[in-house]
Amino acid sequence: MSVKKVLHDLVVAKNIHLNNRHFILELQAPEPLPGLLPGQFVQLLVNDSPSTFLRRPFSIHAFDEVNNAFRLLIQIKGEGTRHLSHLKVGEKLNVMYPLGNSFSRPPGKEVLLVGGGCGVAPLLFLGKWLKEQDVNVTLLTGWKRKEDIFEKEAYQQCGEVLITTEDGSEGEPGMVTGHSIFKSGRNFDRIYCCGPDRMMKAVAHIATRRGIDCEVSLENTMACGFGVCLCCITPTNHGNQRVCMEGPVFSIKELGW
Amino acid sequence: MSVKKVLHDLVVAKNIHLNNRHFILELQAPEPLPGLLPGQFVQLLVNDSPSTFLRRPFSIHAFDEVNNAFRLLIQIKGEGTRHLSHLKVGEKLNVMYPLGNSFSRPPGKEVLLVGGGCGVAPLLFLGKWLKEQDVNVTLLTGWKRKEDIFEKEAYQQCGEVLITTEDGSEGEPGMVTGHSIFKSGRNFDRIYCCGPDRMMKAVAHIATRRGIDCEVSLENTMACGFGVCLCCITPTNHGNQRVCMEGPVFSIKELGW
Amino acid sequence: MIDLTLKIGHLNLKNPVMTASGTFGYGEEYRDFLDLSRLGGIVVKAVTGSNRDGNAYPRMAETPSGMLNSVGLQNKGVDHFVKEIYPVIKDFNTNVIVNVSGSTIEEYVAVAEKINELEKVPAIELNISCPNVKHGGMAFGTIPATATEVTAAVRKVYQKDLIVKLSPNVTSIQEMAKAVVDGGADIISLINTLLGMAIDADKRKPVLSTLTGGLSGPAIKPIALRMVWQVSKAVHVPVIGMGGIMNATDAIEFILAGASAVQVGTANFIDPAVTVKIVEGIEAYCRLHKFSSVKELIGGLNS
Amino acid sequence: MIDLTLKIGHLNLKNPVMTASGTFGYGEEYRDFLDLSRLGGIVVKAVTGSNRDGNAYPRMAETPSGMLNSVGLQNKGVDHFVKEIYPVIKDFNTNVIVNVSGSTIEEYVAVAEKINELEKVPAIELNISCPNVKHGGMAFGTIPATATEVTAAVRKVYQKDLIVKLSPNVTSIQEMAKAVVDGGADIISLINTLLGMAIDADKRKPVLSTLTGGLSGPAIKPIALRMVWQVSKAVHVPVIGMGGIMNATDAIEFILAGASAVQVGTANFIDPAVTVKIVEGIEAYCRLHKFSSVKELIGGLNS
Ligand SMILES: Cc1cc2nc3c(=O)[nH]c(=O)nc-3n(C[C@H](O)[C@H](O)[C@H](O)COP(=O)(O)OP(=O)(O)OC[C@H]3O[C@@H](n4cnc5c(N)ncnc54)[C@H](O)[C@@H]3O)c2cc1C
Ligand SMILES: Cc1cc2nc3c(=O)[nH]c(=O)nc-3n(C[C@H](O)[C@H](O)[C@H](O)COP(=O)(O)OP(=O)(O)OC[C@H]3O[C@@H](n4cnc5c(N)ncnc54)[C@H](O)[C@@H]3O)c2cc1C
Ligand SMILES: Cc1cc2nc3c(=O)[nH]c(=O)nc-3n(C[C@H](O)[C@H](O)[C@H](O)COP(=O)(O)O)c2cc1C
Ligand SMILES: Cc1cc2nc3c(=O)[nH]c(=O)nc-3n(C[C@H](O)[C@H](O)[C@H](O)COP(=O)(O)O)c2cc1C
Ligand code: FES
Ligand code: FES
Repeated sequence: MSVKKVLHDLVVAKNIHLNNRHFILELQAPEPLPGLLPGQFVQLLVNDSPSTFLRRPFSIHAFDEVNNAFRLLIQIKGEGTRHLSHLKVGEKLNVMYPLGNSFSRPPGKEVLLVGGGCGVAPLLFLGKWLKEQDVNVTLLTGWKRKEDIFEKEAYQQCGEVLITTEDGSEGEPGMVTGHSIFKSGRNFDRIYCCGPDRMMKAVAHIATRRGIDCEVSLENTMACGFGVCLCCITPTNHGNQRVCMEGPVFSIKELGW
Repeated sequence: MSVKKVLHDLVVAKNIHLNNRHFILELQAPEPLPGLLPGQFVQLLVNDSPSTFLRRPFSIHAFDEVNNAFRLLIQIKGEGTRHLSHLKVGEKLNVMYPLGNSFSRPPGKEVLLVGGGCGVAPLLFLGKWLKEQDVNVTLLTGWKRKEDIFEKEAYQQCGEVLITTEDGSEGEPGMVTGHSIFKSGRNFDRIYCCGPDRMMKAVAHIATRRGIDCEVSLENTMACGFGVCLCCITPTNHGNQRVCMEGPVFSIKELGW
Repeated sequence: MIDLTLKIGHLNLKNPVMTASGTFGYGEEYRDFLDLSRLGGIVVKAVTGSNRDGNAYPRMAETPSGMLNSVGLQNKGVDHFVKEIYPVIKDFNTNVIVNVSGSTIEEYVAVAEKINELEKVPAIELNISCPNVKHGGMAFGTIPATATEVTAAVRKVYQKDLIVKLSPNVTSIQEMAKAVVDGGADIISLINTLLGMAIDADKRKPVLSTLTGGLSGPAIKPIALRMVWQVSKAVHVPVIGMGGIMNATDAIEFILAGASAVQVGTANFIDPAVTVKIVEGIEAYCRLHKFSSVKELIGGLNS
Repeated sequence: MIDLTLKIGHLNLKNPVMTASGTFGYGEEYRDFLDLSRLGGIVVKAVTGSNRDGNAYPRMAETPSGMLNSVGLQNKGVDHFVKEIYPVIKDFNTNVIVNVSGSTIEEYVAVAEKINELEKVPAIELNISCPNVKHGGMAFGTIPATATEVTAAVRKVYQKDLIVKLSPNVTSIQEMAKAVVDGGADIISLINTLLGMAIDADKRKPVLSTLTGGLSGPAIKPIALRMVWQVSKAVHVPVIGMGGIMNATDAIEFILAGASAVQVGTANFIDPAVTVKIVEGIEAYCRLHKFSSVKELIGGLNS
C-alpha cells in the first residue's frame, strides 16, 4: 500500500555548503508532509539550467516531521547539481515525492550501515529511524581524506561511527571493505549499504560470505522516477525491476550479487 | 572602416524597471569601451534560460563614455528578455559589440525623430548625439496611454517632445502617423524612425510624399548579428542586404518603401 | 463554451490530448497526479506476442532538450495484458488505445487479433518502428512495401480503428503515410523517436547498452512538425501529431500543422500532470483567439 | 607535447577542428574574434554556378537547443568567388575548403571545374543536400544513384580532395555513404541540417518564408553522432563529423564515434571564438587522459 505521490513547490529553508563539492538543501512544505521513509527519494525540477532537461533524483537525507521539512545531501556532479547548489533561501523548487520503496526493518537489533562518499546520504535518515526502534547502529563510512569528512557528529547521534580514509588521515587507512570490523568476528543482523556500485558489490560479497543479510540502495539513471519509463531497471531473480518503484532498496539476494 | 567587434563580460551597473514590461540595463566595462554610434546594437548572451539558445540583439539606448557604460532599453517579449529583467547589479553578461552601421549625420539642422513603443530605444542616444552637433531635434513618440510613457524628461533634454496616445490621455489622440506635425507644413531635413515595421512604413510613406529624407532602423530576427549567417536580410535596391551589417539603419530609398 | 471534442475515425475524443505510448505506462501510475478521464485518450505501452525483458541497463541518456531511450518493448505479452492489465484499465473513463508491436507480421497479427476482442479498447496503434527480424532488422516502418504489408495483415483481423504510427527515420514520410493508408490505416500517428546515439567522452563509451536509441523531447519538435505537415497534405486520413510537445502552445502548433489530435510523451516524465494543463491551455487559446471549436484550428495555417 | 595534427585524404590539418559551411561566411568577419591560422580548416559558404539571392525573409527560427534556417545558398556565384573572394582568403594560413552547391549536375561540375584551378584551395566539399531541379526537387543526397552520379561527375573534373557532405534526411545513411564512395569521394562529411518546421501559434503562420528549413545545433547532436558512427563503420574513407558541436567534449564524442575531424557550425553564432576554445579543449582532454596524439581517439570507443 503506497502513499500517494505529490508534486509540490517547496521552499528552500537552508542551503548549507559542507565543502566545495557537497551541500545540504533543506526543503520546507507549506502543508504537512506525507510520511517519508528512509531509502525513499525525491525528484527535483531544476529551473533555469539549460542543459538539465529531466528531473534529478536525490535520497532523503533527514526528515524533520515537526517542521514539515526534509533534507537532501547533494554532491555537485554536473550542471543540474551545480545549479541547485546556488539556490537561495526562500527560492522555490518543484519536488515530486515520496518515491521508491524503503529500507526494511532489520530482523534483529544489531546492524551495520556502510556508506561510501555521497552514498551516506540516505544513511543518516535510516540511522535515526533505526535508533528510534532501539536498534543498535554501527556506521562505517569511507572517505578520501580527513578533510572530506562531514556530518560526523550527526551520525554519532545514531550510534558508533567507524571511519576509513584512503590516505589514512583519519580512522583506518584504505577502503571501507578493508575495515577491521569485517574481520572482528562481530555479528550483525543486517548490513545496509549505499555508495558506488563497485563498493556495494564488494560489501555484498563480504555479507554473503559471512552469511549476513544485506540491503543496498541503487542509483540507476532515471527519466521519470515514478515507474512509467522503464529506463531505470535492474535485473533481479524475479526479472527486470524498476529501481524507482520496486527499489531503490534491494536485498542482495534479489540482485544475485 | 569599421571598429573591431569585441566579446566582453560586462557588469550590470543598474537594472531600472520602468514599468512591468520595460526596463533599462546599464552595462559597465572594466576597460575603455570602443566608440559607439547611435543606431548600433549589441548581442547579449542570456545565461540560464533554457529556451534561449541564440544571443539577443538590443539597440544602444544611451552611451556614457566617461563611465565606460551604456544602456539598453528592453521590452519583455519572451523568456530571454524576462531573464534579463531579473539580472541583479553586479552580475556579468557576455556582450558582443558594437554591431551594425549607424544613423548618419543629417543634411541640415532640423530633424524629426519618430518612435513607437520600444522603438524609442535608439532614439535617445541619437537625439543626444544630434544635439551635440547643434541639430534641432523634435521627437515624436507614440504610446497606448499616458501611464505607459517613460523617460519623457530624458528625451526633453534633446529637444521638443511631441506625444500621441491611442486613448488620448496625453498629447494628441491616435497614432504617431496622425500627428498634426505632419500637416503643420513644418519642414525637416530628415526623419529618423524606429518602431514596428508597419509604423515605419507609414512614416516612410509620409516622408516620401513630403519629399523628406528618412532613415529607419530595422529589427529583423538574427542568428549571428555579425554578418555570417545571412538570416537577417532585407531586400534593397542593391540586392539583399544584411540588417546586422549593412543595417540596421537604412534610408527608405534603399528599401524602396 | 469552447467545444474541444472531436471525432477521428470512429473515435470520439473529449479533447485532442492523448498520451504517447511507452511514456504513460498503463495509466495507473499517473492517477496520483491527474484525473485520467480528463484526457482525450491514453495510449498504453507496447504489447507484444509474448513476454519481453527489453534491453539491458543503461536505457536512458539525457541530451540537449531531449532524451534517448532504449527500453526495447519490455512487457509481459498480450495474454498477460488481456488477463491482468485490461480488467484494471478498461473502466478508465477515456479512450484506452493499445500500442501493438512485434518482430514479425505474424506477431503483430496475433496481438491485434487478441486486442480486437477487448470491448473497451476502441483502437490500436500499430508501432511499425520495430525491427523486422526477417528483414535484417530494418524497421517495418522504413520500407513502404513492408509497411503496407504489415498494415494490411493487421487490417484483416482488426475491426475497430487502426492507427498506424510512423517512424521518422525515413527519406520520405509522405511515401510511408501513403503506404500505410494503402494497407488500410484509418488514422496515422507520428512521429516515433529518431534514432540517435550518446557517448560518454570521459569513459569513452556509448551511454546506452544498445549503443543507439530513440530520441524524443523538444529537440525533435521541428522535425515532427514538418512531418505532420507533410503527411497531412499527402493523405486524407486524420493525423495524430507528436514529438516534443511540452505545453499547449506546442500542441496548437501541431494542430495548425494539420494534426487532429496530439500525443504527449516525454513531457509526462517531467510533469506528470502536464496533459491536463495542455487541455486547459488549448481551451484558453481558443477563447483568446475566438475559436468556438478546436476543430477550426486543424490545419489552420494562414499563408 | 600533444600532437593534434592529422592527415585526411591529402589534407594536412593542424588540428581536427574546422568550421562548417554557411556558418563562417568567408572567414573575414571572424578575424575580429580569432586567429584563423589556429584552425584545422575553414569551409566557406556555398558557391553556385551563378548569383543567387536566396530565400525571402524570414530565414531563421529559434527552436529548443537549435535553430532552423532557410538561407537558400545566397551567394554571388563562382566567377565572383574566383575574382573577388579568393584573392582575399587564399592567404589565410589554414585549409580553405569551398562548399560547392548546385541545382543540376552540370552546375556542380561547372563550379568544381573552376575551383579546381585555385591553387590555394586543397579540397571542395560537395553539398548534395540541394534540391535537384530535374528530379522534382528531391535532394541529390537522398537517392543513392543520384548521389553516386553527381559525385562521379564532379570527380572527373576535380583533381584534389573531394569531400562529399551527406544529408541526414534519409532512411539509410550508410547506403548514401557507400553511394558517394562509389562515385569517388575521398572524404565524407556529415551531417547537413535536418528538415524541420516552426510555427508561430499566435499568428497561425509558419515562421520561415519557405515553410520548412534546416535544423542545426545541439538538438541534432544525438542523430549526428549516430550517423557518424554508422558511416565510419560502413566505409573506409575518412569522416568529418558535425551537428551540434558546442564545445570540446562534443567534438571528442564525434571523434570517438569515428570522425577524423569535426566541423563547428551554429555554435559560431553564439561564440565566434568557440573553435579555438575547442582546439584547446581537445588538447587538454588528450593531456588529461594521456593520449599523445589526437589520432588515438579516432573511433576509440571502448565496449
Ligand atoms: C534513487 C537515486 C538517489 C540518489 N540520491 C542522491 C543523493 O542523495 N545525493 C546525491 O548527490 N546524488 C544522488 N543521486 C545521484 C544524482 O541524482 C546525480 O548525481 C544527479 O542527478 C546528477 O545531476 P547533474 O545534472 O549535476 O549531473 P549530470 O550532468 O546529469 O551528470 C554528471 C555526471 O554524472 C553522471 N551521473 C548522473 N546521474 C547519475 C546516476 N544516477 N548514477 C551514476 N552517474 C550519474 C553522468 O553520467 C555524468 O557523467 C541519486 C540518484 C538516484 C537514482
Ligand atoms: C537590431 C535589433 C535591435 C533591437 N533593439 C531592441 C531594443 O533596443 N529593445 C528591445 O526591447 N528589443 C530590441 N530588439 C528586439 C529584441 O531583440 C527581441 O525582442 C528579443 O530578442 C526577444 O527575445 P525573447 O527571448 O524575450 O523573446 P522570444 O521568446 O525570442 O520571442 C518572443 C516573441 O517575440 C518575437 N520576436 C523576437 N525577436 C523579434 C524581432 N527581432 N523582431 C520581431 N519579433 C521578434 C518572437 O517571434 C516571439 O513571438 C531588437 C532587435 C534587433 C534585431
Ligand atoms: C521511454 C520511452 C518509451 C517509448 N516506448 C514506445 C513504445 O513502446 N511504443 C511506441 O510506439 N512508442 C514509444 N515511444 C515513443 C513515444 O510514444 C513518442 O512517439 C516519442 O517519444 C515522441 O514524443 P515525445 O517527444 O512527446 O516523447 C517511447 C518513448 C519513450 C521516451
Ligand atoms: C545558417 C546556416 C547556413 C548553412 N549553409 C550551408 C551551406 O551553404 N552549405 C552546406 O553544406 N551546409 C550549410 N549549413 C549546414 C552546416 O554547415 C552544418 O552542416 C549544420 O549546421 C550542422 O552543424 P551545426 O549543428 O554545428 O550547425 C548551414 C547551416 C546554417 C545554420
Ligand atoms: S525512472 Fe522511469 S521507470 Fe524508473
Ligand atoms: S544575423 Fe547573421 S548575417 Fe545578420
